[in-house]
Amino acid sequence: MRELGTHKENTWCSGCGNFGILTAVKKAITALVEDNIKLSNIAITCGIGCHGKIFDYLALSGIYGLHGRGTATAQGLKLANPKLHVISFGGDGDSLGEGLEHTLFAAKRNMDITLILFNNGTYGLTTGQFSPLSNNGYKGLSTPLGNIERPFRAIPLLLEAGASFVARGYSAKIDHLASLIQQAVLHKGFSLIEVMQPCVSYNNTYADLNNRVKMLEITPNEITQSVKLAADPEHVYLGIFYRQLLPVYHEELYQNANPVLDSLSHQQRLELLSK
Amino acid sequence: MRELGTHKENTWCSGCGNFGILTAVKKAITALVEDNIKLSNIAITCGIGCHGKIFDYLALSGIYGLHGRGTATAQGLKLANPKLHVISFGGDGDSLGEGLEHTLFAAKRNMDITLILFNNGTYGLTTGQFSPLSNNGYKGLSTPLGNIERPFRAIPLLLEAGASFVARGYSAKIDHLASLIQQAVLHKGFSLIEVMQPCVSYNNTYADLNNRVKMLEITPNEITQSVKLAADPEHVYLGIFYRQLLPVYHEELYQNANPVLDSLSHQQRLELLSK
Amino acid sequence: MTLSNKKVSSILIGGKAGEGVKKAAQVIAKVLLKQSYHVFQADDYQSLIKGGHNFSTISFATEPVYNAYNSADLLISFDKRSMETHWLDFSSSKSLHYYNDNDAKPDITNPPCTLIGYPLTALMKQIYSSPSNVSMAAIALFFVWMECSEAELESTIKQEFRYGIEDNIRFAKAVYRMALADAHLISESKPGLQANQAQANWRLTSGNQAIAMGAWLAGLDFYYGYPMTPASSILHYLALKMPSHKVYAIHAESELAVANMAIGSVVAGAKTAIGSSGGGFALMQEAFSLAGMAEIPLLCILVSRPGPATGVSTYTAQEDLPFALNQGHGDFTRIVAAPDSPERAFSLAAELLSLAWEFQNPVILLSDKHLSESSINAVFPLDVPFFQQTIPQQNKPYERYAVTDEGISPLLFPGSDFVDEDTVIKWNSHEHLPSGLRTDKAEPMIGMKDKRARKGSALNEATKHYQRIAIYGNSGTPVFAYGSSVLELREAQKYCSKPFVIIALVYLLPFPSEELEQYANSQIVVLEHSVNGNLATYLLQNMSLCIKHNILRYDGRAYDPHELAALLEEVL
Amino acid sequence: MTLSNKKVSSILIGGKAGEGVKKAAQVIAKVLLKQSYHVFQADDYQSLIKGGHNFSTISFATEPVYNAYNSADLLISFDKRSMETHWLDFSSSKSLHYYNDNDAKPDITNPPCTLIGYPLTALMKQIYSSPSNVSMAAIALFFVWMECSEAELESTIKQEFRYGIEDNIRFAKAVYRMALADAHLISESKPGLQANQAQANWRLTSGNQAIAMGAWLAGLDFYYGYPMTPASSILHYLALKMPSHKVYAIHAESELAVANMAIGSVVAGAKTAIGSSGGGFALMQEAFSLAGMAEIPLLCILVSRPGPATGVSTYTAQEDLPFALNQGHGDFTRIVAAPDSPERAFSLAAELLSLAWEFQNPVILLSDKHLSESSINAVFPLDVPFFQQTIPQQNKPYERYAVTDEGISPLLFPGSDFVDEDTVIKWNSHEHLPSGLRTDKAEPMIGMKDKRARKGSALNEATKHYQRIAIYGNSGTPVFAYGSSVLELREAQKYCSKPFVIIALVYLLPFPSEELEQYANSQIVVLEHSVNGNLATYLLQNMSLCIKHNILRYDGRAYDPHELAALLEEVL
Ligand SMILES: Cc1ncc(C[n+]2csc(CCOP(=O)(O)OP(=O)(O)O)c2C)c(N)n1
Ligand SMILES: Cc1ncc(C[n+]2csc(CCOP(=O)(O)OP(=O)(O)O)c2C)c(N)n1
Ligand code: SF4
Ligand code: SF4
Ligand SMILES: [Mg+2]
Ligand SMILES: [Mg+2]
Repeated sequence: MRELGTHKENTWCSGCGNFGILTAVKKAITALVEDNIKLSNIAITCGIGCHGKIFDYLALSGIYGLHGRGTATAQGLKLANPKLHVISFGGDGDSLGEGLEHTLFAAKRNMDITLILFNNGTYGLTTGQFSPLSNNGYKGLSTPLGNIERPFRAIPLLLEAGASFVARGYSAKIDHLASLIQQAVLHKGFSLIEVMQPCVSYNNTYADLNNRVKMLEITPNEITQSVKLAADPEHVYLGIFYRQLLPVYHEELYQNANPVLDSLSHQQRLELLSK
Repeated sequence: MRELGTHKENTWCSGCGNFGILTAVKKAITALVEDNIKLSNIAITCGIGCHGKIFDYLALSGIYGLHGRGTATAQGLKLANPKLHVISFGGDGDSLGEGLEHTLFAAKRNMDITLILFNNGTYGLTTGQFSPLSNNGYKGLSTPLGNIERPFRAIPLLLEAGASFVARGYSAKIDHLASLIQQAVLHKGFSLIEVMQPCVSYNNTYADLNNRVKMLEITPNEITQSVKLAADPEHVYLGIFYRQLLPVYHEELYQNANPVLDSLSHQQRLELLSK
Repeated sequence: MTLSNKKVSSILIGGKAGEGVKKAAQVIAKVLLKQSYHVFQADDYQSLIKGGHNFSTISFATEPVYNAYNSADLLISFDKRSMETHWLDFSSSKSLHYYNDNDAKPDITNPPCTLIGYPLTALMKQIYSSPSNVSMAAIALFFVWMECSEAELESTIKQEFRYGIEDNIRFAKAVYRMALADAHLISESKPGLQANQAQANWRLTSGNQAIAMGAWLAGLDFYYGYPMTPASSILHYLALKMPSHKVYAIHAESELAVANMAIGSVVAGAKTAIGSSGGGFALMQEAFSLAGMAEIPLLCILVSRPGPATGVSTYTAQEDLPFALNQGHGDFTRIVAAPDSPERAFSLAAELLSLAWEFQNPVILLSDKHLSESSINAVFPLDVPFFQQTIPQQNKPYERYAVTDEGISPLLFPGSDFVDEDTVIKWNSHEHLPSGLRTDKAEPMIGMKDKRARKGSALNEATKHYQRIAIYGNSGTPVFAYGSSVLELREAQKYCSKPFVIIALVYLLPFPSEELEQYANSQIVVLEHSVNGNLATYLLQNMSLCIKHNILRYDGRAYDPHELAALLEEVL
Repeated sequence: MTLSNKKVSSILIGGKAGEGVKKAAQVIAKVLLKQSYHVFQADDYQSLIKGGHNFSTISFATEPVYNAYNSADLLISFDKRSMETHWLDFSSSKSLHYYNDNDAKPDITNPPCTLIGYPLTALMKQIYSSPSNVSMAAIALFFVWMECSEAELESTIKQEFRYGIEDNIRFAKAVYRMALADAHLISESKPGLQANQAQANWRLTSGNQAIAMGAWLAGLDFYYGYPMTPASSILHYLALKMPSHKVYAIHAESELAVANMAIGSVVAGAKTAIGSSGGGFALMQEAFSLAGMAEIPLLCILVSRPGPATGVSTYTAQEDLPFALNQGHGDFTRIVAAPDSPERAFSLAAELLSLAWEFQNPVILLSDKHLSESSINAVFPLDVPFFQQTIPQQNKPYERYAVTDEGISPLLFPGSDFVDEDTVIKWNSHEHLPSGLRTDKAEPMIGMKDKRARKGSALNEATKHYQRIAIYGNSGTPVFAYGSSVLELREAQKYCSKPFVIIALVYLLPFPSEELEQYANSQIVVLEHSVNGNLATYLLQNMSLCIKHNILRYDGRAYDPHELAALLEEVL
């Protein structure tokens, strides 16, 4: 298989959790290729933030989108050509702040894309302001006295919105994360992977995470159980919290058609119009 | 007490659930005035839609805002002058589609405002397209073959986001609704009232609702119970699903200060700057 | 029927929202069109669903009609409000006014027109078991007035309505017979027009339908929209065509979603358009700028209504010109063009979509409510461009933003059959290298900005292959306008005693300097629907002109042709 | 020290992001400022948090310095990349270049400057128990170069740093002593400037800080923002001032929230500002239009960076002029003004906020990264306007949009002490009646649009009370510019052998025609940071001029004064 990296200088802080995610993504892609998925049928999108830089470090096609809009762009890609396996990389500010609506609607629609959510609990790239997932009390340049909001809970929120595959990984558990990504991409429907990602510069959670992570033993059958485990106050559970097969948007829209590949020719259009 | 109505011609369809809501709002305001709340300390906002027209039919101060942004505007009002009791009227398209992010963030912040959500399961004003709360299969001009999405569940979603008071009323049960509104306004923190509102022109749910509504007997203690009841497949429960006192945003920000009333004078600013 | 001295006849139907005023007008317009009359149908409605006051006008003639008339020959009022409004405003002694005399009898001794009331409400109560439909009465009365047969009435109703057909026909026939009995009273108002030869390829088409179909013929695969009057009907129309025409019309959660989903679809190779009115378009600006940066071909349709903000949602305006010309932040090439008729809406949508693809750039089609929602008997010009994607010569490695002399880089799409495993196609919202990888270095920044600027110049040049201005009339003062104002002028031209030439700006950006050179330093008149005189300002900013008069109208309404002709006589 | 022939000295510090380059430069600038030097500090950084390559420049002199220089007298490199970049690009034989010789020794025999390496990394390893801070070395080396004492070094560090003070001082002193021993090698590079008299009221102030403080002095109560470089520091600065200055800085969930929350706060009576860069500003357009319609006073700050789209986030540009001039859909009056210095940023923010309130209209302050993020020794002009809300004569009933001759309606706020129970204050995003109730009728539409237009004219007139253009220089070709380009020109003016007059457009909209009349038909030069020459186009659209040359730079970087002077010599 060809190289999945690019020659672009990596500008993440050394020690950043993003490196682990990048490695896991490459592993997952390699595994997917072994599953007979073609690299030319993978498309990636992202928002703007440290997370978004992964776009430059992966030799995969796609679009480096706008802050908060990666999930919308991903949906457009999938709809136009459902052959594509679309992976969207989102930051917590990106996907649950600026772009919250697109994330929830993608889940609501059960759009067949994968969102990898880089949860570092901060706006890394813009120098560490609080994010929708930052803890109450978090100090950043826009909240020098501490964040007065309470964080969203990514997994319960996305479950409520309608996500049909929801998992959590940890950037330091690369093989586990890679396997989650692989499964998420193969899942037919909207899949979310919340990745716990320490930001060494603004929110270094390694110690806390290393203490608190715990593997889920099984994927719960009951959604209330998924929520409970995902929101466990003591442990940060890793694994798949929920997985269900539900109708996917593009098939509800046009079954097995492929809008781009089956697009009507000029001649066909002329004929239809002259009828 | 002075008249709460205006001379503006009412342009809702006859039979529309909005009439009941208007009456309930007036009743609630009357009751609030009896609770010693001054009319001059009430401010209203709304989005654009049939629901928004309530702004013109109420002789109360405020701003008729943009589609989807009523809740954001409401938050700005409250923050500037916390003496104000701010009530925001939102449509389902408005508050859970175009403006979803503001609604969820207002809840997350436990902003001390009240959102009255007109759930008619359609975009009334723009001629009945499907809304984020429309059922799967709903036919409208943008979905002539039927809505292929599944609806959000307003109450569970807002609860997950952090709302501290969540209730459901029915436009045809005016006294009950009025009492919910009164309690919501008095509640310190973010309060949501989902109002089941039949749209006689595009989504006439009277028969279904009249069949299925049922009064909640008590407000559950457990949030999982609230969610379960709110999402009951058989009954449309009415009443208060959840109520809790949590720190409110404006007090976390500036305790008992009042930014507008305590605004520093020119002289004070000059002195402070020259220090 | 004989050819009378009246060239254009008009029918006006008024009633409450929800009573089917617009639908009745549409049916009538279609009947006229089948009889080979040229028609113009305009709908005046409010932002409400039932009640209030709506009215529709159909003006028709044996020659093209470019606008609707206020003064009607046949008026049909379903309710008191309509009766009083139209009767007082628009009636002449030759008009015939049918009204629903169950609603309210006019309290006047010398009506200014022939006034005939029928007990429509009572009749409906008698006849209908299903929900009643007063609009049938309008159709029936029209049939009497036009001397069409009862059989034709029946078949028309069968063809045009889906529900409650039986009752509808019974009611229509009852009205028809009642009116037929009074036929001797109405002769003066009759159209007295001779029909032309039948025109097989005419369709009753609104501006929005023409935009939709023009873009579709040029290859449109996806339309993303979020309802907003007066752009919504593009979404609705394409949603209806979805199964038959393989075009996908998606109503997304917001205009932000609309624009960004659309961009995603383009990246996957779909020809895509988006549309909204001012408020929703404003929300698409960041994505519009992304389309400029990432070189995304995208057709963006802006249908104006009075602003600012929510403004007046169901009326017409041309206030968005400066906004349209300057969409999005940052330096890139903008193209803005405005159709001056439904036919042009068709060809322009096709042209613009093709230009967008040829030059990988967003483009704006600027319309307004009056043009987009009025209908005429259009003939679609089918010889419009169709951008045929060719498989690019693949330099290895493929570079999405390869620097070329003309500034245009080869296009490839992930998932397409021409893409091999080694090809990496990267689009980017940041400034980037030819490979599509991000950069913040000075030299590549300059290189890429220069490349886009070269492409922009070529794109501007390419617009010259199309008709960038249209000229109507032979002599007299030039009157400049764009959009539906051109239609207003063309109809007024029939009546104005002072000659004038209409200069319609079809392409607004790039400014069609070459074509307009002939008018340099002329004394001109400008007509537009804005307070600020945006078009006049824009013209003055781009060429030397003497503006004798800037006709500004900003009450959301279109001019009546006679009213405008009189006004022009004053200022020409 | 003696006054040398060199008027301006420069210090350049380079290293990785996260090494404290900018902070070191700030400390140095403050020390210089205390010694009454005029300073200009500019920071060049990338969109990354650690690593990469950042550098800061401090240029200083005994007379005002308007821009930073590329050619440094003192260079300090923390790493190899910095050393190589700056050494090759900017060194002269008189430069002194300190470098970290643990990172890499330059492989060259005849260095172009005095080159001295110290083992900074090794030293840090020895000294620090806490996280090390290489930026101390820069401060220490600067102290040696400036012949300041070790005691001053110690007190400076104590004052400017909060964490790890002990280790920092030990490390700084070690470097200081090492360099002192080599002091004999460095004399040639020394600044040799005579300090002025102490200036008590100088502050080291960035453009963004000045904007924040100017608006605050004019009464700012709320600032809503969402982080976006280069506007973020307004949010950060005001957030810090929150407890002491009673100004509330809110980081909301998006720019849409920012703008609409801000409007809510204005409706409750709070003086409010919002800010962003192009992409975020684009998202505020719909709300901006609402502010136009509902007559919301709102100060909107747009700090430009290279576009389109995400563009290049940490560099400078002036590409957003047409976008800024035409914000929002629909007809209403726009005001756009651009500070030409940090002091002007202060006064303009105050002026604009006051104008906004006086005329109940949104206003735009347009800045750019180079102006907003560079710092100088500013003196705040305190005599700026302060709009004092008077309790309006209350006609009963109160009408939010009462039609008046000047078009300005009385302002009242719900919840204010002056509002009684009967007063209803309705603001509206739709077209409305004087009462604030919505309308779609023709006549009230016209009335309200005319009222706003009258108000707009008065607002345009009122700008004439302020300094709408600034002129620098006495004779020679006029060179037009705005924003930070004016700073570039002012510094270049010191070196250009051909005289020129700088015409700084402070107010861009309304176009300051009266003030500029004197230049009608002149041969001018225009300097701007854009590809399209937006300023030149705008000038030509609004007056008759002959543009001899349009200097365009679009690589995100500011000009070096000498480089620009040389360029001007060519084109003047
Ligand atoms: C419309 C818009 N607003 C603001 C920004 C500036 N911005 C860039 S990244 C970012 C936040 C990044 O936070 P997150 O999404 O959590 O990503 P991280 O850097 O933490 O990976 C912001 C606010 C932008 N690029 N566009
Ligand atoms: C930015 C923007 N987009 C679209 C619209 C058009 N619009 C007005 S109301 C509405 C939807 C109304 O639906 P909902 O919020 O459910 O209110 P309802 O009419 O059902 O009460 C839309 C799309 C608008 N006014 N502004
Ligand atoms: S700032 Fe944080 S998230 Fe960004 S690269 Fe550095 S460690 Fe990673
Ligand atoms: S359209 Fe529906 S929601 Fe709107 S007024 Fe009519 S019944 Fe009510
Ligand atoms: Mg983050
Ligand atoms: Mg609704």
